Amino acid sequence: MAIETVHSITPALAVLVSMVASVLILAFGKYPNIREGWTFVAAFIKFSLVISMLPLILEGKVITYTVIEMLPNLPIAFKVDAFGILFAITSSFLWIFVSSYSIGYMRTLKEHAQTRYYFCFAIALSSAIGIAFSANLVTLFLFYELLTISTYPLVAHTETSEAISSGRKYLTYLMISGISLLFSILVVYHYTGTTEFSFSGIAGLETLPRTTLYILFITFMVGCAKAAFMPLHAWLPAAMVAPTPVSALLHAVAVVKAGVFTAIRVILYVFGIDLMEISGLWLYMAYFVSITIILASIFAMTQDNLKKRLAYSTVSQLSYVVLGAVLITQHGITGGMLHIPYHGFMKITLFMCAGALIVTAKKENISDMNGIARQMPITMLAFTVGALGMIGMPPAGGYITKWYLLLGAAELDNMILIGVLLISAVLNAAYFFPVIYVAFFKKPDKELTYKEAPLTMLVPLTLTAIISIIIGIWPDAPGMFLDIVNIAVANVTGGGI
Amino acid sequence: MSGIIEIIFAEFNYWIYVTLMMIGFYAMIAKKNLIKKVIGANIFQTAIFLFYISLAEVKGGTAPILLHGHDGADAAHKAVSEVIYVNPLPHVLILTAIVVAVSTTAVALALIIKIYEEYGSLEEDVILAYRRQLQPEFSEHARQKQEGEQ
Amino acid sequence: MKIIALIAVILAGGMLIYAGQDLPAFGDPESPAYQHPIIEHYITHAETESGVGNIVTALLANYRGYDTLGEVTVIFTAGMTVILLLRRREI
Amino acid sequence: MTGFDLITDHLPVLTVVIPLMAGFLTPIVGWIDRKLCWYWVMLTMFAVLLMTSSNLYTVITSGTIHYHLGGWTPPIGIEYVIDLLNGFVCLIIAFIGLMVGIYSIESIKKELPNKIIPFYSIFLLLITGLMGMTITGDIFNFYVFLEISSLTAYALIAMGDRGDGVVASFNYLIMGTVAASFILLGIGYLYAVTGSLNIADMQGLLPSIYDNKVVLAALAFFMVGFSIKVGLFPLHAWLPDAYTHAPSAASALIAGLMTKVGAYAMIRFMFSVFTPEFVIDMTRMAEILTWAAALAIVVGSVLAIAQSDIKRMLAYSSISQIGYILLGVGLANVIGMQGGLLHILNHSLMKCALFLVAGAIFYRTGIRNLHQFQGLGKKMPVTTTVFLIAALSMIGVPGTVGFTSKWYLALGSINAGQWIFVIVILVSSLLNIVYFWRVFDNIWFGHPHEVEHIKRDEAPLSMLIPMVLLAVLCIFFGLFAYYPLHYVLEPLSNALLGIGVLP
Repeated sequence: MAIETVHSITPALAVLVSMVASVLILAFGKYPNIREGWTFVAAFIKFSLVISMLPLILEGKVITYTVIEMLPNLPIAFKVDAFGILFAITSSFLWIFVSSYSIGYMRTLKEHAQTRYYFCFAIALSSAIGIAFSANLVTLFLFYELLTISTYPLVAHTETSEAISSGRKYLTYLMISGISLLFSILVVYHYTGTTEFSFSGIAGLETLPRTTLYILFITFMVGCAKAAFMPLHAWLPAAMVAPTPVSALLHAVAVVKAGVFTAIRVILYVFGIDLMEISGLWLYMAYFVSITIILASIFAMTQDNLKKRLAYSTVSQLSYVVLGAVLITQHGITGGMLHIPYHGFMKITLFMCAGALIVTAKKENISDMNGIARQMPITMLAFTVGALGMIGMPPAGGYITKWYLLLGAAELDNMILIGVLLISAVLNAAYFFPVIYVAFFKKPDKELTYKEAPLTMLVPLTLTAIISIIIGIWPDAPGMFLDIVNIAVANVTGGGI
Repeated sequence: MSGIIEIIFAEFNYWIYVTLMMIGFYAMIAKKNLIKKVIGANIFQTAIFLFYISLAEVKGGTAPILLHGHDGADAAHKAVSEVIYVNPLPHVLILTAIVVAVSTTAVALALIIKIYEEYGSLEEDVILAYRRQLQPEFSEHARQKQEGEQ
Repeated sequence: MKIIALIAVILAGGMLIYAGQDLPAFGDPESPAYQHPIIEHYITHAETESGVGNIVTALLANYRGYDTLGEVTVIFTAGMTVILLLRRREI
Repeated sequence: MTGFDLITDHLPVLTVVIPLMAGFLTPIVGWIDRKLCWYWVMLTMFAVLLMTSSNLYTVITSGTIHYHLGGWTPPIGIEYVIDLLNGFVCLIIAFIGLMVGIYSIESIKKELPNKIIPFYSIFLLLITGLMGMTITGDIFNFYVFLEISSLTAYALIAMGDRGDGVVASFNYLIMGTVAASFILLGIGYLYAVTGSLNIADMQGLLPSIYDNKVVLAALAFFMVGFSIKVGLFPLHAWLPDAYTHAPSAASALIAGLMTKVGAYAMIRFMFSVFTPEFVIDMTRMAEILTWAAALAIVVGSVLAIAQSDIKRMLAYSSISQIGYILLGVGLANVIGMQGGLLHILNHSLMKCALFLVAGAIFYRTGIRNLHQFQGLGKKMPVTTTVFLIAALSMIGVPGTVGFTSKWYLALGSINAGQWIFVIVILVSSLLNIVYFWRVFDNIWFGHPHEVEHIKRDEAPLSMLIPMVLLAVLCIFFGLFAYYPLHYVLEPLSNALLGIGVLP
């Protein structure tokens, strides 16, 4: 299937927008309104730039742009394909909500160093879009590292010793994984002479000895520690000390999504479906992430801190994405890819609700939240929508991705994987329903009066909850995520839509 | 092995500068006194100069000064063809190297004077101990002690 | 420190003795250094090209005059350093 | 135009002679007016930069330049040869020299208020020494310039911290004398068996006598001598003290250049005096070098973590970085060699920037202990940003210079089949993160204990300009490494390894 390529500077501009914005944010650090204005302007411009590329992608074309030839045969280049734009749309769209939410959150709590905060936020967004549009592993690595560095000040934002040590932990995990990723890239480059992604995997890797291939795969997956696979997940709950919008950024918009995005890029676009199947790597990886799915859900049940519970939930959900990719069936991959935006919308809703609880009710622990729904009904309704989505129940979108994943596993006739998916759904319910129950049905300790979070926070979380429902009800509307995913899947499987 | 024995008897000059070099090198590293280190450095360098100079020697050669006074070009050519001169190049090199060595020694000695002013001692151990600030007043103490010995 | 010094000295000395076996013999007119064509050139042309009978002078000031410039610089530097270190007045 | 032609014909020698003469004249200029010294140095360094750029351009476009001093044909007289290797290194020397020169005006005024004249005189002579070492095609002439650069370095270091500086300088002097003596001895050995002092001539004469023990001994003495000069790991003892206690500007100059020129000399002797076959196959010296370098990389990084004085930390980091250069050289394949040579440029830029930052912080606050850096990010935002960029470079984040050289070194190691070196490089990157991140944390996140509100108090403009320029170049050459690689390093590496010939 020949794929038409279009040369355009738009992807580079989309990456650059928030870089420019970050400079402006620094320059206007003394004027909060203008500073935050820039954030908004950049968020909208970025989103429109990303969206403007969508029609071409939907026509099945690919947009490329080579920035510079950094080293001979090693360019910094962008290539927008369906999978890339899927992630880019998710990130840039959610950035608008997070920006609005950040303003409410940061101003209500009168946080310090807000200029640094918005600056780093903008850089992190650039990096996320950069990762989405990377045409090769080296460009991806560049933005991957930039993302790590720019989010470190966000994680350590409060500058307490706890925050700093969590930041260190965050950095240690991600830097070690970055080194591992670099090593893998070096190996790929050494053996194939290129690092450019290809729909059928990078040619030349299949000639590698089996052991080398396995080691390479392992170092790659260690390199994707941002995806929080189980032995390498500890940074994610630790990073919960950050302000809540940052958690939302980490979990829904940029960081962990960049991790799973990279993992899928590696699995499908570097190794390729064929090689995954021939080498048997897909099955090992599927079992490996299954362990994460189950264990993380169990860990989540034991957390009383709402944000930590959500963090473990993320660990578990991310592995769904990778599981879908390694199922290497059409349905499985669809489910996995689709889970990136879907999980993004649902998880950001949940986090924004958690943040609203912190800001308005000053409550972080689930055991303190008796009857909180009477005080904050809208917030808790939104939370319920997100939680239902996570469990995989209509109306929110989660059930669609789970359905695809189940279809994929069923196609393979693998009872273990089907079992894992079902058990994890039960476990998800087991750690989300108590929150809903506590909030709605338990008697509050003292009388609560109606008091919602400020509008800048309430509006975005309501909107994301509504969108979560919309993508659940009309998943196959033209130009929606499912459309994009279908093209991406068609690209990698080589089949028609 | 026979090569080495041959050298021992035939190449006495070689042994002289090897020995000198080792003495100088040892003094530079092992001696604690800064002046002795500088002396060691000088011995080391002198040994190298001797090595260069002995390279220049040619059996039956004379100093590389043309033997004709001011008699004119014809005489010069005659002299050149008849007399064996030693190799002039190593002399030139070593003249330069000597100057370099002297300059280095001068700088080293100037540094030593400064160090003595600062720490009141030229013993490496004492300076080191002082720098680690085990005894802040050590410098003054050491100075008095040394003056007493003199 | 003494042990390190001894080891270093023995290593260096060993290297010197090892190399000594292949060095040209003392006063050997066949040595490569003496056989190199430049020596012939210096001896025959020094006076005509430099105007001095002393070949060492000719070399020092003419053929390798640039080394001598370097040598002068070394002296200047050393002098500067000594002044810098020992002079108490502002310089 | 004739006058101009006259100058262009003599550019190779002028690059050395102009700073030399300017150095001689500095006391006179200073005697007229002390303030003129700096302008004088600027003028000289700018001229040198122009000349070295022109030289490199000529080499790239029309091949190696041979300049016969005094008009004597090479084996008779001294020859200057500028090929890609030393044209490249000379340009680095001139550029870093200019940067440090600009920077020095304020820092010297504060640190050495009554030694301005000798400082600038010696500054120019150091540049002379380094240029001469680099440019010359005659090994004895090389020795003379080596001593000029060493003496000036001793002098610069002795100007530093009271007491400590002098002791550091003396230790350096002793080690430097050992190194120089070894090198002189090696030169004598080579002279004894070839009768020549000219590098090109010697390379022609040597291959027929490679089985001669004297040649091997000469190589060994050179390697030990240069290892001391560059501070390769077991012979590094002089380096941390010297870098730490020198005046800020001198630290930047010495750290940016001295070891790099030492590394250049090592490359020159290994591959231009001797031939690659001898160094790589017959004596396996290259392989020994790689292992020593790998050791230096790891040990230097580990020791850097233990330091609390920022300049000392940077000094240990230099020990590790010099390992990168020599690792690339010792790998002796084209890719590794390119990485090593590229790292000469890269490390000069990064390390010079870092030392300048350390100096600027010291200038404003008098603090060198990095545990007292809290709040500096607000006090000196530009300076600390430069530090961030340079430090990220050292870590090897892509888009900065550190990445490109590490990429090449790692690929070179893989090509040589030495996976262990890949791991060494990656582990050292991690260690770099560890010791630089401590500084970042203090600068941006630490709370100063005494004052709550930190006033913005940036270093003077004359200090900021060179720092920012170096930081920009760190990124520029990180993104556009293609240019040095394509025009200089690729043909150069091929030529050094005997695969191609220099144009």
